[in-house]
Amino acid sequence: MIEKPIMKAEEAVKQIKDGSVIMVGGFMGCGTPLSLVNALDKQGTKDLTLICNDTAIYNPDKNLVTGVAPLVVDKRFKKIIASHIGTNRETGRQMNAGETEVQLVPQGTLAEKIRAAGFGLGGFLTPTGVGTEVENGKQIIEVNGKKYLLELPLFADFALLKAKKADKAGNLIYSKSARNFNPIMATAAKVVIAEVDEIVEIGELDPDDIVTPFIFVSILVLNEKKNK
Amino acid sequence: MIEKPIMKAEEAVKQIKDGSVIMVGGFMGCGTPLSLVNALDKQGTKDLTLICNDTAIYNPDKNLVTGVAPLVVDKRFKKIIASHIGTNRETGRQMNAGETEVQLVPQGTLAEKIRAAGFGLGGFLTPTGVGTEVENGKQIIEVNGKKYLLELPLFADFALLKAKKADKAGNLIYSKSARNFNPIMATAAKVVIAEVDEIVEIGELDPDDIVTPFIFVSILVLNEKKNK
Amino acid sequence: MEYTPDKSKIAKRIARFFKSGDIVNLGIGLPTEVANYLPEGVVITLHSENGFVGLGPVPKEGEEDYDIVNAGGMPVTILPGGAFFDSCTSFGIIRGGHLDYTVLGVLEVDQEGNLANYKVPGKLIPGMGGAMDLTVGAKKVIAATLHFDKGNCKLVKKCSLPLTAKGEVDYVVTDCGFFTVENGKFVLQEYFKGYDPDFIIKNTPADVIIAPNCKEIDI
Amino acid sequence: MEYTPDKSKIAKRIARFFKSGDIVNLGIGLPTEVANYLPEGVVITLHSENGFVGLGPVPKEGEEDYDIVNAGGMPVTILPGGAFFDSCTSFGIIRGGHLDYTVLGVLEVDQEGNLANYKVPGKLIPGMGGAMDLTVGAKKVIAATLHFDKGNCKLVKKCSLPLTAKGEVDYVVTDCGFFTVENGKFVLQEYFKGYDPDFIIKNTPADVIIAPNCKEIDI
Repeated sequence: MIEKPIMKAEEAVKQIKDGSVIMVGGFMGCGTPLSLVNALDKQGTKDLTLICNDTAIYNPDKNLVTGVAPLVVDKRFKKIIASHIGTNRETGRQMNAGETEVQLVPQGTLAEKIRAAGFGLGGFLTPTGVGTEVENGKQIIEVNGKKYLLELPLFADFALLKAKKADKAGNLIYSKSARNFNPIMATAAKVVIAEVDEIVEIGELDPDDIVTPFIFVSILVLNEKKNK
Repeated sequence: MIEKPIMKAEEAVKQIKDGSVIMVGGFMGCGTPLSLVNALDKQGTKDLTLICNDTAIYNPDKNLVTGVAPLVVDKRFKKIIASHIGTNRETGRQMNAGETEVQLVPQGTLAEKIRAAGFGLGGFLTPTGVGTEVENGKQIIEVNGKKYLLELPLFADFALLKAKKADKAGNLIYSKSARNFNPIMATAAKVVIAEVDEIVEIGELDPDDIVTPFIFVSILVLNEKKNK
Repeated sequence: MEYTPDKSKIAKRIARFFKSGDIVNLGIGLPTEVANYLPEGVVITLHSENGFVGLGPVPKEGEEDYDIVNAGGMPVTILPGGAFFDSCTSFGIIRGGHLDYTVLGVLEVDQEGNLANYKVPGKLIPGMGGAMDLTVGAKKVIAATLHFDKGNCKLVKKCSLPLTAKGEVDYVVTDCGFFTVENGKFVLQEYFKGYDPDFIIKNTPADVIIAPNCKEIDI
Repeated sequence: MEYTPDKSKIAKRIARFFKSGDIVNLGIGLPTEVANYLPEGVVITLHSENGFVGLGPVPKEGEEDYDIVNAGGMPVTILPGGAFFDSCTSFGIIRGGHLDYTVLGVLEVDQEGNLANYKVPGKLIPGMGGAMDLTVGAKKVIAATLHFDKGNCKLVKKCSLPLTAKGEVDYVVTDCGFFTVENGKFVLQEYFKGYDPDFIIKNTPADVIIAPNCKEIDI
């Protein structure tokens, strides 16, 4: 088994250029790779497209900034694709001011679109969103008398993931509900960078327990702060 | 957490009636619930529709009968949906003689059709089979200039699964490559019967390691022979 | 007869729908409170759409595990027998009809069973999160809402806000009563002590009919 | 010049395509033998479509674990660092373009890159198994075949048997040479010692052209 490169966060995000499409794991900040987010923010890369479940929490009154929120606040995105932006008032402000394009996607559809990209499907039929604004511009296909929307795959240049543990081959195991979008995004990006709390030797993970097989992972970053 | 009923194989298969559609886990017999298969065979239920990756091995010259093969030999099926029947000469004989209807489905498409049923999708677009006999009778949809087949979901009345371990709530963990179709089939049948080598108390399985959450499982059967 | 908002009545009534073994998703806010009123002996499983079943109570202060959060991002716990999974599986469970109930908050609900709860154009656009999947996927959709908000009834003839789901609402529970949605009308099944059918019909702009066996409940 | 079937040449040549880190699926039969001829120092990962990566060698007699089998159902092993998964994930890996190569057996392969290897109508109908997914999904599709079977060349102008995949074959390796498939022709890139381009062209019913840098290989 070949070992994957292990890099500092600053080094790993260097390949991300202005205009890249990035997926970032996490749900309201839980399961988001904070070292990578912070390194990317520091790097100043702009005009990014973000694919993420939500834009986490930004509430300056309570001094709360979680998950990908710092990138939003620093206006790194030209476009955000998410299911929920209600807990980050800056995302809403930028959207209403026309500064950032925001595309809202139902959460299950978002997850499935990412999987479709990673798993080579040209799209899928979902009942979610039929009869709502979500159906605008989409093909409606009837199967056995029931209407479905044809939803298309969603790819990225980079996926930034958070896992609990990796072996040096790049196999990943997640922690509890910090799993969420991470394993799905691992399949759908050209370069997959995983920030992990621990790196063990090849062979130390039980092959029955591995959630993301090493073949999906490009680069490992050790989270030295074990930040949460 | 509610405990699931634990039954003998003979008792668990009683609800399966003539004409039922059954999914059976396994790949060439590996990961097939043999106690359930044998109990069903003994019960004599007929005109079943089988959904299974393959019809395992039947080679009387070598005295080999594995997986679902006994059910084929005893002509329990009026229809078989599988990706491969080449190692069970009796399936081929019944097909050629017009005794049993056999529908061959590419393996990845078969797996995805079962998942689509379990996960509430109306179908999916796959490039697999485009330009082959598999496309006959199917809608072809072009996305970004590439052709895909629209494949529809595949449901069952019963799923017969094999797992390594269950807790009393019905959470399942599989053994190695005996996992194969089992977790997918768990999602797509009205009644899910899991044959397991070991049943432990609720709370003994790490919630990060569980592959099939208990909500999918109806009945547990303890494999007393630990047959393989 | 005077209206006094009382969210606890809504949560209490909804809790009585469930029987042991049910798999339920409770939305953020008012729906979450339903868990506090389960009748004794009823054991249900809560599904958390961010990726697990077996959602347990809020942890004691200082015992939070920030890797276990609910759909609102707040620390919670997982019960013994619970299981974690990824977001595709979580929404597969939802869409695939494996939830018995979903309980959701309301901006507007109408007599066709339409629900609007994710967007007020030009004002509040939080996004639909998992709500659109939950409404099309769960076997029964319960809309939980105060009957009136700032004087306006939340039960309307036709939603004016963008829909979360079309024709998917089965039950509406307010602090005045419990309604089913049938054939384009709200059907009053129960009215809660302090209100009567006349008051409810007069103050609800939608079409409400009274079920033959409609009764008063002291909740 | 006389034809002597030699499968080992095919396996040896195919093994030379791979570089360390490649993810490869080897079909049952002849393709499986490729693993025996990897050049020293080249570390590839084998994918087994029944549900794992990190396929290892056949176990010693008496050490078989019948829960670890290959796509032919025979006991194999898993290497340290390998991982098991379900069939949907396995074919997601295949269809999603995560395999660098797939090596498949052949009933017929034609100059348009069409492959037939799963069915002889009225005779042998084993089914396509994973072959249709593998051919559309893998980055490079290698067809591995003896050049002749019972006197018939396996490289044809147009497949007469039902197709496994349309236009997906990139490379064809026989025991006579290595061909690419380009613009509706087989392009001879290498001829193996014992044969020459004339012999190959004369005895292959399909259109074969000789690559500008075509060379002899002693394999």
